[in-house]
Amino acid sequence: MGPISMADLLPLVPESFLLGSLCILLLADLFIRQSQRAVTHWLAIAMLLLTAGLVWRASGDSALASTAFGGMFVNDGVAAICKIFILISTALVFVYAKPYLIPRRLFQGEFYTLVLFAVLGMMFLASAGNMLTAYLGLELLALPSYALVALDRDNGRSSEAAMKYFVLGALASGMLLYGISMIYGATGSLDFASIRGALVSNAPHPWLLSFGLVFIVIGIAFKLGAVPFHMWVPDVYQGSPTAVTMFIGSAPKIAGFVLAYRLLEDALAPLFADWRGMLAVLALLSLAIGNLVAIAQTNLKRMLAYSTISHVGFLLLGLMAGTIEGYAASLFYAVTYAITATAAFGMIVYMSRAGFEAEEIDDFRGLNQRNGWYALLVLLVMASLAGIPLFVGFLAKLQVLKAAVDSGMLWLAVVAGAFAVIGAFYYLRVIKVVYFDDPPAEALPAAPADLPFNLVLGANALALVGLGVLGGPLMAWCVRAVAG
Amino acid sequence: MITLGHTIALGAILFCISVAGIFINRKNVITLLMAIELMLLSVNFNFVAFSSFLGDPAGQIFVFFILTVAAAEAAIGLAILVVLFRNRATINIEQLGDLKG
Amino acid sequence: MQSMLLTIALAPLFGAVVAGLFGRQIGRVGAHTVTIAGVALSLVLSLVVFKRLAFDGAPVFNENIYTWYQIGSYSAHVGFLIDRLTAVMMVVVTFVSLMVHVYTIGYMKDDPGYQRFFSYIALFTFSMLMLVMSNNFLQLFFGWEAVGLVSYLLIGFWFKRPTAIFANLKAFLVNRVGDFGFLLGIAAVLMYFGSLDYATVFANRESIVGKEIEIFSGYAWAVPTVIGILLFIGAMGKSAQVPLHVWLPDSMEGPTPISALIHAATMVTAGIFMVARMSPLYELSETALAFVVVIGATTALFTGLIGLVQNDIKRVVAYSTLSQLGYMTVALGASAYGAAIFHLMTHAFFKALLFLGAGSVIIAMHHEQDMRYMGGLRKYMPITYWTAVLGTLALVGTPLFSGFYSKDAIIEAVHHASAQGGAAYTYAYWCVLLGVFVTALYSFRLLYMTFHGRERFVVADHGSDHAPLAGSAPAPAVSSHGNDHHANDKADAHDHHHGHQPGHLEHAPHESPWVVTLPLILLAIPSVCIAWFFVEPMLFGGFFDGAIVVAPAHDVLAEMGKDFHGVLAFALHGIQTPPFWFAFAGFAVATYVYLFNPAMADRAARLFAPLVRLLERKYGFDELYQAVFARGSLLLGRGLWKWGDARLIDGWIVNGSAALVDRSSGILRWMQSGYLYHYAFAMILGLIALLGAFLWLK
Amino acid sequence: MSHHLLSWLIWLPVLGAVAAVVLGHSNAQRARWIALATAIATFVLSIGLYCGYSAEAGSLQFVEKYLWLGVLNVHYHLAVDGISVALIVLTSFTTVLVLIGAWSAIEEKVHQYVACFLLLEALMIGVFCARDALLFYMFFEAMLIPMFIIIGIWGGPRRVYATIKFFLYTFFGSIFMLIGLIYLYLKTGSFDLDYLARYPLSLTEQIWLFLSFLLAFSVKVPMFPVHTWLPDAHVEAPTGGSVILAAIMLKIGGYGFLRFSLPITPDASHELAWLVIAMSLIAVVYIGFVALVQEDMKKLIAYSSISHMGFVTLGAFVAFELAREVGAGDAARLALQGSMVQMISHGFISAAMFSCVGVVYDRMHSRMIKDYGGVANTMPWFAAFMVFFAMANSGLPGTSGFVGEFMVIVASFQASPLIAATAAITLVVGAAYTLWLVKRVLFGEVANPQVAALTDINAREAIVLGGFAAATLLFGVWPAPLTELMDASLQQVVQQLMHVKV
Repeated sequence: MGPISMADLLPLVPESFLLGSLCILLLADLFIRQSQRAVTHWLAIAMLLLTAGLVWRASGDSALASTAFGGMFVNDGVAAICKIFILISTALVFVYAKPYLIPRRLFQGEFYTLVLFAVLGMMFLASAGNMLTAYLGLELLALPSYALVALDRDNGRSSEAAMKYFVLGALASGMLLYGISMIYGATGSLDFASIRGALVSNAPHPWLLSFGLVFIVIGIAFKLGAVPFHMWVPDVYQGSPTAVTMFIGSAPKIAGFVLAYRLLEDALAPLFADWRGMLAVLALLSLAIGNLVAIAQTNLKRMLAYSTISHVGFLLLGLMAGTIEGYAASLFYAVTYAITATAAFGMIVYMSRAGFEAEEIDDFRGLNQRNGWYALLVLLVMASLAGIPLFVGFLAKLQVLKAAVDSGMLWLAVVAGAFAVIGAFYYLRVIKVVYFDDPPAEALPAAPADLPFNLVLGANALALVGLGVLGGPLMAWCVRAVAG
Repeated sequence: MITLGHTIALGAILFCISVAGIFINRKNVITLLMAIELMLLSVNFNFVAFSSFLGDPAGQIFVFFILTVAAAEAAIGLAILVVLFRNRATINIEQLGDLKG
Repeated sequence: MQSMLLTIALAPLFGAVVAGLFGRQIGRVGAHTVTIAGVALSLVLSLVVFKRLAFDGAPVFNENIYTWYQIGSYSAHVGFLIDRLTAVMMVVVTFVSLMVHVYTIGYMKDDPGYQRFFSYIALFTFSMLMLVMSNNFLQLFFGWEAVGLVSYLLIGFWFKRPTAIFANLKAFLVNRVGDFGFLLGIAAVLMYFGSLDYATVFANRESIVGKEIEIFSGYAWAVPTVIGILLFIGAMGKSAQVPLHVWLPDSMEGPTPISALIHAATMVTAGIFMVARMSPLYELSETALAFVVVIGATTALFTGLIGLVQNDIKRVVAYSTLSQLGYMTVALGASAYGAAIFHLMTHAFFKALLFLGAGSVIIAMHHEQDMRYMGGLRKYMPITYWTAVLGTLALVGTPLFSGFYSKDAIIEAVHHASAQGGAAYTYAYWCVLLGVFVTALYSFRLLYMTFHGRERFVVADHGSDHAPLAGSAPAPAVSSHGNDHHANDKADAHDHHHGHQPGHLEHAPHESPWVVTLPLILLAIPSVCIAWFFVEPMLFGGFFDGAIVVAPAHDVLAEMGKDFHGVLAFALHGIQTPPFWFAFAGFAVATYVYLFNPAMADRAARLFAPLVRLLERKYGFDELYQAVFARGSLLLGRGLWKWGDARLIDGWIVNGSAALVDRSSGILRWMQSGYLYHYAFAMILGLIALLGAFLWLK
Repeated sequence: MSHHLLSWLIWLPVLGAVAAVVLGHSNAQRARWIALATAIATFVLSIGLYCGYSAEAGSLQFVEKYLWLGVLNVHYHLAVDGISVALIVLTSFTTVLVLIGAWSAIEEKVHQYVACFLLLEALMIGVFCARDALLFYMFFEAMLIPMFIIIGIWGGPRRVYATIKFFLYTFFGSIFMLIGLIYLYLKTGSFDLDYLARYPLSLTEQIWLFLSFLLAFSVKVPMFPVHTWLPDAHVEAPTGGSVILAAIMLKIGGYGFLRFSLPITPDASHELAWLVIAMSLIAVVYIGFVALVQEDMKKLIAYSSISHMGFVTLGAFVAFELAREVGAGDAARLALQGSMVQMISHGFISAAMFSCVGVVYDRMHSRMIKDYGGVANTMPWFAAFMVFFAMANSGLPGTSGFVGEFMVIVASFQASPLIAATAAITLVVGAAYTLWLVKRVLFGEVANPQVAALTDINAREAIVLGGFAAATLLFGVWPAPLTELMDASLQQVVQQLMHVKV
């Protein structure tokens, strides 16, 4: 590992730009009066989009070195896609968060800086070539998230959720580290490529490897929120303010996928036979508990939490296949799920008013009578989540099921299909509440006339249909990325 | 002579103690934070042990990063603890059961 | 020739459509003129066709108008096959239909649904002509069901009356049971001949002689027998043979003209015509013919007996029709197809006459149909009386009358057939013989109770010239007690003019207007003399050679033809034969009982009480069908619905699985306890489980 | 334009729907006119398709094939043959009449109502001309949402239960078909129907695939054990919804059999033909008796349409016995022709019956038979239409109801007389429940003051009922144009049927 040369820094241009502008934002925010807080808002969004542009340009030219810092920072197709969609979904989160934060006096600079730090962590996680980068990226994502959950200082439930999230998160990262140490001990290296090399040549210390693998899979499972490591998801989703839930529910899912991809594919591919069984169990449990418990929910955020768990079940199906199509399917699933999740939580933000948290499913009663457009958007989001054709959710589920069937897990695909039907029920119930029930008697205070919010949310929901019909290019891009 | 087996065993024991500390303790959150710290320390011990036996410095460098992250983690943990206490006036885990179902 | 045939068929249809859809615009007169014109045109053209075919020896016309569908080798067309058999039927149908059309002007004079009624009877004529003139099974089936539809519409014409709409549903369903067999017969024909056209089917009829078909595995049946019986089931439904006869008496709920047209002359004979048309197929199977003759004989005798106990004038004639249809079926069974068609023709005339006569009586008695409140109408209604007498004589089979020639021919034919052996034919012969006695008995009973004897009704307005009979309440002088209650209360309900006491009339009965009596006269003429011209060619002269095929072994008519020396000789010879004595005996008994000694009827009724009760309940067919089929299917339907659909599929499987999902989600939800240590415990449990599974697998 | 006719047929209604929602948001009348104009335009296009399609060839025409999802080798592949053309014309014809029928019946959220119907029409036409298995599946599934909304918003009192049951029933069935399609794709590498039809498959594979297709399409037809969603959906749907559901959505199940089960898994279909025939016969008889005892008019007609749809599946699978065992290729063709004609005719007749119920429901707001009686006295023209459609429903020759049943019964007689006899029971049972309904509703004295106050059908209703009556009569008296249109295509289906793949 020679001294740092320019070649090492070039692949890091997007990350370094984000870090630089983040620091500027941090400082600038100190001097802005509360009334012009919108400046921070728009600055943050601009930074995200610029970084995305940089990543897009970098992924374009092939002259760029594929690794930096001696293999610790990998800059391949998967990283590029993950980073771009992480940035886009976070930008969406920012746009949707504004009307929610202002009435609750949470519209502070801290929200933006913490989220941006988390995004930075995710970008490093996406380009991890070494256990160290992966761990640092993971913790840089985790720590700001704990803080964000507790953002609403005087809300008792938020702090309880933050505490639970912190303790369980720390426990999981501890286990992950323990796993990493085991693998390090067995293979003698922290670098994914050399770990993979060591495992291929002579499979040393089978006991150590198996222990290490189990712990690593647990760490990944926690990050994704797969059963039985899912217990934090519903409480954190419900406890934290909706703007934060929106963030936690979308981008980190992509991070979870890329963590799994890097660790299981890049590093521990030779142990495929072992971790595949584990992922199958996790997938099955997630599908079952995610779909079943969601039916019993009355709180919409909690329902979406369990729906996330069920979607993680599907995502694991793709990972479990171990083929290029499988990974591409999971990548496509994670990316499109992030966009759908932001739109879903955007709906909750739209319905919430000052002092009125539209958390209960029942709060959406009779939306069609009051505002046909938003009722349609709810329909589009729920249909895409349920996986009904002509929506992007269907394409994602289709590819993941194909990967599962392709890898011989036909029975699991059938079970997943059955659970998808059970799942469709609670999405239908939301559509039913919105379309068939009568609106509550007392009129709701007028929604804030936030033009960008309405525009972007509408575009986001329509994108679900657009991608559903014209999803070809994105699917191809995912396959190219994984294969490349 | 301390072989690799001993160190792994010690690391495992420390890890088990900290895990037990987390789910046996029903009383107060601070012991939870301490248990978490202990877990990270057990991992550090493991890393140092492997690094020395393998003769490869990478493990020990990793330990430094773990220590810094552990510090940051502790800070945030305590901050959340303070906020929790301010809002709920208790740090007894048995009373932190509002979000359920 | 084709355009003429098209006009014959379509003229009534055009009349029906115009009267039906534009009834209000063209008014009552417009409606009946357009329909009568249509039917009259058809009659004239039919006569022209008949003349060409019967006398000028024109060739048989068999052409397709248009293709219905063409699928591979299977094709179906709409087309006409006109030979002498069709010509006869066309003339009979159009003539009787015209008579009924003219008669209806009088009968339905003050009925609100006037135009609708004319449209229906014209539609009926079209359907019957399509049935008769068709050259393939499909169009036959189309005509078959179309007449069923129109009979449904006409029986239920006064749809306000609950009994009428019950009767028309019953009629349609029983016809449909018949059509069930008929359709399967057609399917069998298509299976074995590959085509539905008569020409192709009859041309290679030999191909199915030896073949067997195994409907129920293990029981191989001869194909001709299966086809014969299946097609005959259709005929049984349409021509009301015994098991499927229950609908005809109830169809009297409809207005009298349609009873005459549909339920006496034309529709019910469709079955007879069909079997005659299918003679080439029937000749291939003795068992089918035996089956036909047994069914026919049973119908002839036993339905005739029921006629004895009926007090509603229309029901008596209805049961008489059933009995005569039995005769025609017996003729078919005995392979005397010519005799059957001949009897069909003569019967059409005198039965229509009797029905319209009864209608005329009903008009005079202000829609009173119960004979016990009639009597002595002879002096009030001379024309109706004398035409009724001619009709009765023809029906009974008095020599020189048309009925005699056709009925005797049938009895002779069966006699010859039974001579060649076969228990069925001997059974048929005896049924048919006894039937003659019964026919004579109920015919003259009807005549005397209606036109002779004491006037059992009181004229309400006192100013009339002839005072009512000496104060005696119109106790029904002649009636067997416990008569058909069904008929009794129906009579009251039926009287939709003004609810008045049975037997009390506003004003004395008087002869019906000319529109009613003219058809009676026009029908009386052929009833008497039609036979003289047609007995020789039709029975023995090979009139139907092109249409009807008879196996030499079965050709009883040929044998009878040997000792046939002219119409008069046949009549004289007839007097010495047993049928005439039976008829005379019937006439004598009826005259003695119902004219000279009315009390005898009551004593006889008491003497044969059980038999009378059996006859009144019409052998229990109605109750049986109502209990088994109507209530049975309702019970079955409710059972299947409540248990099959609601309880099993919906209750357990569909909602059951939904409940299961709800219960399991409730349980799993409880696991999310909200306590941190439970969550941590779950994670550690997961860790241990994965480690354990992993090690156990290794 | 003619090159992209099929795409126009699919996407024109979608444009109409968007226009109706956007422009008709505030003004209901404008929404209705936009929708009607689009529906009529689509109908004219479909007539253009009918004229442009040369029936003798029976080949796939108006082909449009573009690569859609490269990764999965899915093509936007549209083409029509005789069968599809007939069903497309039926779809557009019925949609026009439905929109006219719902002119004054629906008051609130009219723009969404008409938009849902146009979307439904687009998706159904999409199903009928999709030649790519996945494209078919997508249209097949996407149809559920508009119907879900229609039944849910404008339905009757128990509409929520009915519509969720309808959605989940169909969704459950089709998920397994999706897995079947995925398996096929992995084995053959393409979703193209013709390619899949030619691709050899082992018998066990075929049987599993056949069962997955059977589950998906038997729910849609609906066939005997999985039919319990239909009565609820029909009873609770608004009139227009019931008409479309009965007229077209049930045909997609039958169409699916002809496009998937018969060509792709011929040997498994032959192997399990007895099962489907048994289910169809049960549907004809069992459901017939159940229909007899219904007290709710719409439920009775719903059960009657299940019973009539039994003939569709019977005809399709008896063709196997005929073609392969009895070796009567033409009889198999007749059976298939019978099942197709029954589909089209049932579309007209059951749609008409539901419109009739809709007419009286709009006036009396009750579907219970006991609330009616003697309607003929106050609504003579309506009574005439109702009797005509009742006769057509009980399969009276001269109406299209008879043609399909006749062909299937006559053809299945050659396979086995017992099958034909059981199927022919429908003549009696069908007539029984339909005419008993007519007797209790139309005939007899005027039952209650509300019936006395009834006004006869107005011009709009007359157009709807008249349209259906004309179609029923035309195909009853002269079915040749319909059979010729589909004959060559069905000949190819028979060849696919005979092709032994194992």
